[in-house]
Amino acid sequence: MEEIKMAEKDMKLIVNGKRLDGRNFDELRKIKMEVNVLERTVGSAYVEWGNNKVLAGVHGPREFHPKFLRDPTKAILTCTYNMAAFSVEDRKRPGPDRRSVEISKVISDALSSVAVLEKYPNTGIDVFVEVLQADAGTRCVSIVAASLALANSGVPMKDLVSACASGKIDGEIVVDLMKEEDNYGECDLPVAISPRKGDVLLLQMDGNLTRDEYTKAYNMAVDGSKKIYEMQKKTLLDSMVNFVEGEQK
Amino acid sequence: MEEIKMAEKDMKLIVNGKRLDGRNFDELRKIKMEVNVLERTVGSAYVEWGNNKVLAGVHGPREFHPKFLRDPTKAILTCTYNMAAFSVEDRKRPGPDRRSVEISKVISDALSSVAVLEKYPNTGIDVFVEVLQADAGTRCVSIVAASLALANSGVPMKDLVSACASGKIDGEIVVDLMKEEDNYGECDLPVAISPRKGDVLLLQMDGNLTRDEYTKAYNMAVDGSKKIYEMQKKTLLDSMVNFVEGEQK
Amino acid sequence: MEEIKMAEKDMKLIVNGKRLDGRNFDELRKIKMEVNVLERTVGSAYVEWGNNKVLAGVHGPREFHPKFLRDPTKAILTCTYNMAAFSVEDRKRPGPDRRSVEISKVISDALSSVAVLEKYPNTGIDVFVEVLQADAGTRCVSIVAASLALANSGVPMKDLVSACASGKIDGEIVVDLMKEEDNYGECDLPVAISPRKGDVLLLQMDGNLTRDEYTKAYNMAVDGSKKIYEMQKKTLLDSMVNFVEGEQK
Amino acid sequence: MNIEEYLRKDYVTSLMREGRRIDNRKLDEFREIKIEKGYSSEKAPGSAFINLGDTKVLVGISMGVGEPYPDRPTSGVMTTNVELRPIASPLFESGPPREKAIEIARVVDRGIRESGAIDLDKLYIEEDKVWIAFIDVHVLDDGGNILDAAGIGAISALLDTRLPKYEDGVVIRGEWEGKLPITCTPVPVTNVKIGSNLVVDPNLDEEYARETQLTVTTTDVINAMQKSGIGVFSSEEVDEAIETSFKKAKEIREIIEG
Amino acid sequence: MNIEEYLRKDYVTSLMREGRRIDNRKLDEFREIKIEKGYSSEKAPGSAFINLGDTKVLVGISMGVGEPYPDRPTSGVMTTNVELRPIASPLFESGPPREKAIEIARVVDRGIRESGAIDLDKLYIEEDKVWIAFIDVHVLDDGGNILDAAGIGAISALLDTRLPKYEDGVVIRGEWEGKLPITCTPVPVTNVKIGSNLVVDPNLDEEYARETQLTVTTTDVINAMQKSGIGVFSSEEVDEAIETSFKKAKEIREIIEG
Amino acid sequence: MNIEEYLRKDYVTSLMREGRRIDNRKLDEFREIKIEKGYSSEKAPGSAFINLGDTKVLVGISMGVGEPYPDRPTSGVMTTNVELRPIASPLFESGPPREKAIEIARVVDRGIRESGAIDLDKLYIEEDKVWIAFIDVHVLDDGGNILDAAGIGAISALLDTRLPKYEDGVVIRGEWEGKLPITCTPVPVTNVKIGSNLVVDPNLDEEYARETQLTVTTTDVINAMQKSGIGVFSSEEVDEAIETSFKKAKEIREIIEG
Repeated sequence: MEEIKMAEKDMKLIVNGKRLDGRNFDELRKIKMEVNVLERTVGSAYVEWGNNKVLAGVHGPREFHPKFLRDPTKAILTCTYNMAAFSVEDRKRPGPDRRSVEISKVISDALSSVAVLEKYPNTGIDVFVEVLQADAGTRCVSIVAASLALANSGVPMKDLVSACASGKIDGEIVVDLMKEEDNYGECDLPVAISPRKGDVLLLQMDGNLTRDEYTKAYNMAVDGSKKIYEMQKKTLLDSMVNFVEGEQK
Repeated sequence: MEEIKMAEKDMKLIVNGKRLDGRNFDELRKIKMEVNVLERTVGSAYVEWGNNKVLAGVHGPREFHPKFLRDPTKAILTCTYNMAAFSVEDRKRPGPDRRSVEISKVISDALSSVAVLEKYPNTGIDVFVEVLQADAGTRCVSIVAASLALANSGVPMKDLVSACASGKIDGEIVVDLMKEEDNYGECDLPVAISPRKGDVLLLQMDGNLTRDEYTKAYNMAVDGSKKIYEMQKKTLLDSMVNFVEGEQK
Repeated sequence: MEEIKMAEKDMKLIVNGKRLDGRNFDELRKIKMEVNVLERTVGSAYVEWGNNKVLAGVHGPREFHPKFLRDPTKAILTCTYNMAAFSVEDRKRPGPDRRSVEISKVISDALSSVAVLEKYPNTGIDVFVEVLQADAGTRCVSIVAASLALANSGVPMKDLVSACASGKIDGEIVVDLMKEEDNYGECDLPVAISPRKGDVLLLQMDGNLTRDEYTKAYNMAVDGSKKIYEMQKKTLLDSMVNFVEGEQK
Repeated sequence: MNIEEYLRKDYVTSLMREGRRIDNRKLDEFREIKIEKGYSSEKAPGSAFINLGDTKVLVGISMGVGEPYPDRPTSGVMTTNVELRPIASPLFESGPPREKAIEIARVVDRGIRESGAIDLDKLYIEEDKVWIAFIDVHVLDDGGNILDAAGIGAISALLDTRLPKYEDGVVIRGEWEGKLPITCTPVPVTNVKIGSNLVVDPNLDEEYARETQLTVTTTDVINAMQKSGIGVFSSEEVDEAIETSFKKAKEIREIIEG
Repeated sequence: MNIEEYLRKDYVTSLMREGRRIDNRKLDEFREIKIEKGYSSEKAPGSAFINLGDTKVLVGISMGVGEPYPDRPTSGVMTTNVELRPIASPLFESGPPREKAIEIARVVDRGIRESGAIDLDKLYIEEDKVWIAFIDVHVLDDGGNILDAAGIGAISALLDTRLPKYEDGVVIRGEWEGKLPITCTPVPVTNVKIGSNLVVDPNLDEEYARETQLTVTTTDVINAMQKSGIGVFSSEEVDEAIETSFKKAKEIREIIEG
Repeated sequence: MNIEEYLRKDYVTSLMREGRRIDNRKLDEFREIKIEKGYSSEKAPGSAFINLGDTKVLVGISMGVGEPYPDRPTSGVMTTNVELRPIASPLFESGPPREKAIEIARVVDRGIRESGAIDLDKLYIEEDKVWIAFIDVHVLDDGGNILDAAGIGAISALLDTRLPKYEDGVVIRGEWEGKLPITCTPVPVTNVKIGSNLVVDPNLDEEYARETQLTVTTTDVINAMQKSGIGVFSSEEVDEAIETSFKKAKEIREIIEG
C-alpha cells in the first residue's frame, strides 16, 4: 500500500468547475526537467512534476550477466524503478515490492520498443529510476525521466517516450491526476507514446470507464504526452547548447 | 502447521469395528489413476486417493545447472513436492517450507533408487509434484503419482515405486489413514517399496509402536502397496492400449 | 538487539575501588587458549575469556567462487562471525544480522592486514568464528581466536593479531569490560594491534570519551593486547612442543 | 529463441499474412473453455479448474480473518497470487514469483477489484476484523494465454465460493454462512498483435510470433487494461482490441455464469 | 567424489567384505561418547557438548514465552533447528539451512516430540502464554554420524535444562523455577548399509562407502524411523536395524542419564 | 582494479609524495558542502540533500509509532538504513544492503545514538507506544567519501524534522507538533591514509589510492570511531586523525547548523 487513504469517501474533487489545486480539466501540473545531472552515469535526468521528484540514470551498454541469458542479436534493456523509503508519507520498506516489479517491467517494455538495441548485441543497458518524492503519476514521471536519461546517454532511439495519465474524478475526465484525485477518483489511465508516430508504448487502466469515456480520456492523455514531448525536446536541446557553450569557454 | 487440529482429544476413531468412513482395518480409500494428463511434460500422472488430488509431471533429461554440480556418471533426479495454497483448510503460504523440503528429499531418494540414471550422464531429471487437495497420506500419493509420471516419461526404471501408509488408531493397526485418523491417531508409517523385489525405498515413522505392532503395521503397508502396484500397472497398460488405439485411428 | 538490558540505570559498577567481579581497573578476565582443536579444518583455535567461549577454524586456501571475483595477485580472506542461537540469554535467530556482518568485515580487514595473502593468488581463505557463549567483548575474543587459527593453519603471517577492549564505567577508564559494564558503561573501545610493530589493525569506539580519556583508554587496551600476545605466543609454542612430542611417541 | 521456436514463429506469421491461424480458428475465436467449479471443494471454500484449449489453470479461494486496511475499516480485503508452477512448462523455473507471474496477478487482481466484483463491504465481521479473500491461481499447463485462463478461473472460483461460519472469534471449518457476495463478472480478453492482425486467445505457437499484447477486462464498462511486452500499437488497434474484448467477454461470461 | 574419496570408499567396502571396519570396531559398536552437560550454562538454560568419536556437536536450549498452537491451547511448544556450520567441514557452505540440515532437524524433532520426552502440558503459563523450548543444534566438527550426535545432544541438553522464573509477565533471567520436565530419553541410532552388512555410528570414511541408511529412534517403543538416501533395504535388514537400535539405545541412554 | 584505476591510483600516490592532492586541496580541506534541508518536505517530516563535491546523498526521516525496547520502556527508537543505489555508481549492484552499506549505516548510527543527538526520552507517547525515527540514507552519486556525506546528511535531516501530531491513537499526516528534539550535532570525519599522509574527504581517485581509513565522529567529545579496510595505522596517525576530526567537525557543524 503506497499510502494510507483517508476515509472521506465523499470528498468533492471538483468545485466550481476547478480541481482542488485550481487546475482546469486539461491542465498539467508544473513540470521541470533537466538532463546530465549525475557524474557516474552515462546519461541522467531529473524531473519535477507537481510534487513528484524523480531521478533517472543509465549504466551501460556493459557486459550482461549471467552469460547464458545474453542476447546475441541485441542489448537487453532493464529498468529498475525504486521508491525511496521517505518518498511517501507512510514509510515504504526499502527493496522491491510487487508494484515496483510491475512498473519496472512496463517501463522496460516501453523503452525497449524505441531504443535501437540491435546496435549493442550481448550487452545490458540498465536504467535506474529513483522516486525521491511521490505524489501520484510516478510511472509517467519515471518513464519521461528514463527516456530523457536514455537519450542523454547517447543510445540511439527511434523516438523519445512521452507519457501522461488521465482519469475520471467526480464523473469528469481530467488529465494528470494529483494524489487526492488518484486516491478518491474513479479511474487512472497512464499512457506512453512515441510522439512522432503516435504509437502506444504503455497503456494501463484501472477503475471504470465507458467506451466513450475511454476515448475522451485516451485523447486527453495523448494531448498531455505531446506537451511533455515539447518540454523533453527543449530540455535535450538546451543541454546540447549548454554543452557546446561549455566547450567553448 | 499443515492444518489446525481440533481440540477433541478423546474422539473415537473406531466404532463397532469400523473406521469413521466405514472402512475395514485393511481397506484402502478409493483410488483413481491416470497418466499422460499434461501437454508440456515428457511424462505426467494424476492420482485421486480418498480426498487427495495430486498431479505429477517430469521435465528432462535436460541440461543440469549449475555446471560444476553435474554428475558425469549419471543424471541427477530432483523431485519438488509442492502444496497449493488452497489444498488445505487453513491456507498454506506459497513456497517451500521445511516439511515440503523433507518430503521432496525422501521422494527424490526413492525414485533415484529405481530409475536407471546412468543412461543420462551430466543431465537433470526434474519431477514436479503438485498437491491440489490434501487429506492425509500425501507423501504416499505423491510418490505413486511421481513414479507413474516417470514411467510415462520413458526414463527406464528397474521397477515401479508403490507406496502406502499404515498406522495405529484407538490401539488398532490399520492401513491408509485419512485426515481425522492422522490427526488423532497414535502413529503414521508410510512405506514405499519396489514391488517386484520387495525392497524398501522409503520408510518413515512417527508416533509409538511396539516391536510387534511395527511388524503388523509394516506388513499392512506393504500389502497396501501391492494393491497400489496392481492399479499402477493397469493404468500404464491402459494408457499404452489407448495410445496404440489412438494411433490406429 | 543482542540482549535485553535491565532498566537499572543507576547501577553502581565500581564499589570500593573494585569492579563488580572484583577486578582492578587494569585487570583482564580469566583467559584460556588452545589451538588445533578441530579435525576438519587446516587450523583451529578455542578461546575462553571470562564467560565468552569462542571457536575459530580455517578452510583453505581453496578455489574461490565466483570465478570473476578472484584476485590474480592474492588470496581473498573472508571471516564469518556467527553467534550460536543460545550464546546469549535471549535467543538470537540463526543467520547473519547487521551486527555480525559488520564484525565479520572488521575482522576480515584486520587479518588481511597481516596475512601474506600474495602467496596464494586466485584462492580464498575462509576463517569461521563461532561464538558459543557471549559475555561482552566477543569481537576481541573472536579476533584473537581467528588469529590463532590462522597461525595454526600455516598461512604465513607478518605478525599475530592481538586484541583487547577498554572502556569507561562510572567515569573511570578500565580494561576488558564484562557484560554488565558493557551494558551500563559509557564507552567501549575495542583495539586490535600487530604486537611487534604496534600497528593498529582494528579500532572502533562508541560512547563518549574526551581527548585525554581516549589516550588513557587506548593505552590500556594496547597494554591488554600485549598480555594477550604473550598468551597467544605461549599457546602456539606449546602446541608445537606437543606436536613434536606426539610425533616422537 | 531456438531454431524450432523460430520456425514455428515464422510459420504462424506467414499464415497470418493470409489471415489464417495455425489451428484454423477465426481471429476473434477462443479455444474451447471448460470450467469445473468446486474442483477442490473438500478443502477450499471456492475453486475452479479451467481448461482453455490445452492450457490448464486451477484457482482456489481461501477465506481468512484479519485486520482491515486502516483507511477502510469496514471493508473486507482481497489479494491475488499467481504461481507459474514449473510443472506447467519446461521454461518456468522454481522459486519465488517472478516478473511475469506478478504482472499476471496484478492484472487479474485489478479486473476483480476495480469492477467491485467482490462486495467487500459485506465482508465486515466486527471491529478490526474482516474477511480476507485469498485468490490463488495455480498454473498447471501452459498452452498459451494463461492470463485469460487465470482471470476466467479467478472469477469462476469466486462465484463458487462459500463464506465460512464465524462464531465466538473462531472460523468453523466445513460449515457455511452462505455464498461469497459477488456483484458482477469481469472477464479479461487478451489481444495479441501478429503482423498487421490482432487475434484473441493466442496458443503457444502464436505467443512465439506475438509482437505485443493488450489485455482489456470488462464488465459493462472497462475496468482494467494492460499493454504488455515490447512493441507498439496504433490507437486504432487499441480501439479494435477494446471492441473485440467487450464482445468476447460477453460470450465468455455466459459460459462462466451458465 | 574425488579420487581420494573413491579410494577410501573402496577400502572401507573391501574391509567390510571380511566383516571388518576401518577403525576395527565391531559392526554394532559406537565410537566413544563424551557428554558435557551445562557447557553454555552461563547464558543458556540447558546445553550439552557431545563428542561422538571426533564428531563434535553443541546443543543449546533457549526458553521463550509465546502463544500456544490454537488446537492445543494449554500445551507448550518445542522447535528444533540444526545448523551445519561451515567450520565443521570444508564441504558445508554458509547460508540458510539446507536439505540435509532440515532432514536431520526433523528426525531429531520427531524422536523427542513423539516420545513425549518434554512434558508439554506442564509448560502452560496462563491464557495464550506457554513456554517455547528452542532446541538449537550447532554442528562444529563433522566426523560422521552427526544425526545421532545431534539426537544424543538434544536430549542431553534437555535433561540439563532449567525452567526460568516468570513473574508479572516477565522472564527473570538467571533465576530458575526448577528443571524442565522430561519424561523419557529417546535415542536415535543410525544404521548404514555397506555391501551386505549393517553397521552403526558410521565415521566419515564409512559414510563415503554407505549405500543407504536407516535411523530408528526408540524409548521403550519405536518413536521415529527415517530411511535416508538413495538405495534400498530388504525388510529383513530393516528388522535387524530395529533390533540393533533398541539394544544400542539402551546402552547410550545409560551414558546420557548417568 | 583495471588499468585505468591503477594509473589514477599511481598518479594520486605520486602527487601525494609531494604533499599535493589531485584537485589541489590542502590535506585537511573538504570539498564544497551544500546542504538543502527540506528537499522532500511535501512527504517526509525531515530531509536534506547533500552535495559533498560531486557526491550526492539524500537523507529522509520518517516518523512512525511503535513499541519501545523492553529495557527502555519510556524512550523512543531510532534506526539507520543506508541504500547504495545502483544509480550512484556502475560498481554498485542492485539488491539487499551489503557489507559496505551496513558498515556505513552502523557508523552513522553510532555517532547519532552515542552522542544522544536525538532526545529519545522526549519521544515517549504512552504505555507501549513511542516514536520511531527512521533515518534513510539514499546515496545517489558516489564521488567519494559517502560515509561523511551520509553522516552530515543524517544530522542535517534530523535538524529539519518536524514531529507529526498524534491524536487518539492516530498519526495526523501533514500536521505537526513541533520540531524533533535534537541536542547536539555529531559530525563524522573520515581520514584516509595515502603513503605517509593523512587526508580528509577523499574523492573517488583518492579512494583508489587509499591504504586504509579512520572515521572519527565528534561533538565536544569523541562519540564514535571506526577504522575500516585492510591496512594499518600507527598510534600517532590515529592521534593526528582525531585532532583533525575535531577541527574539521567544528567547521562543518557551522555549515550544518547555519
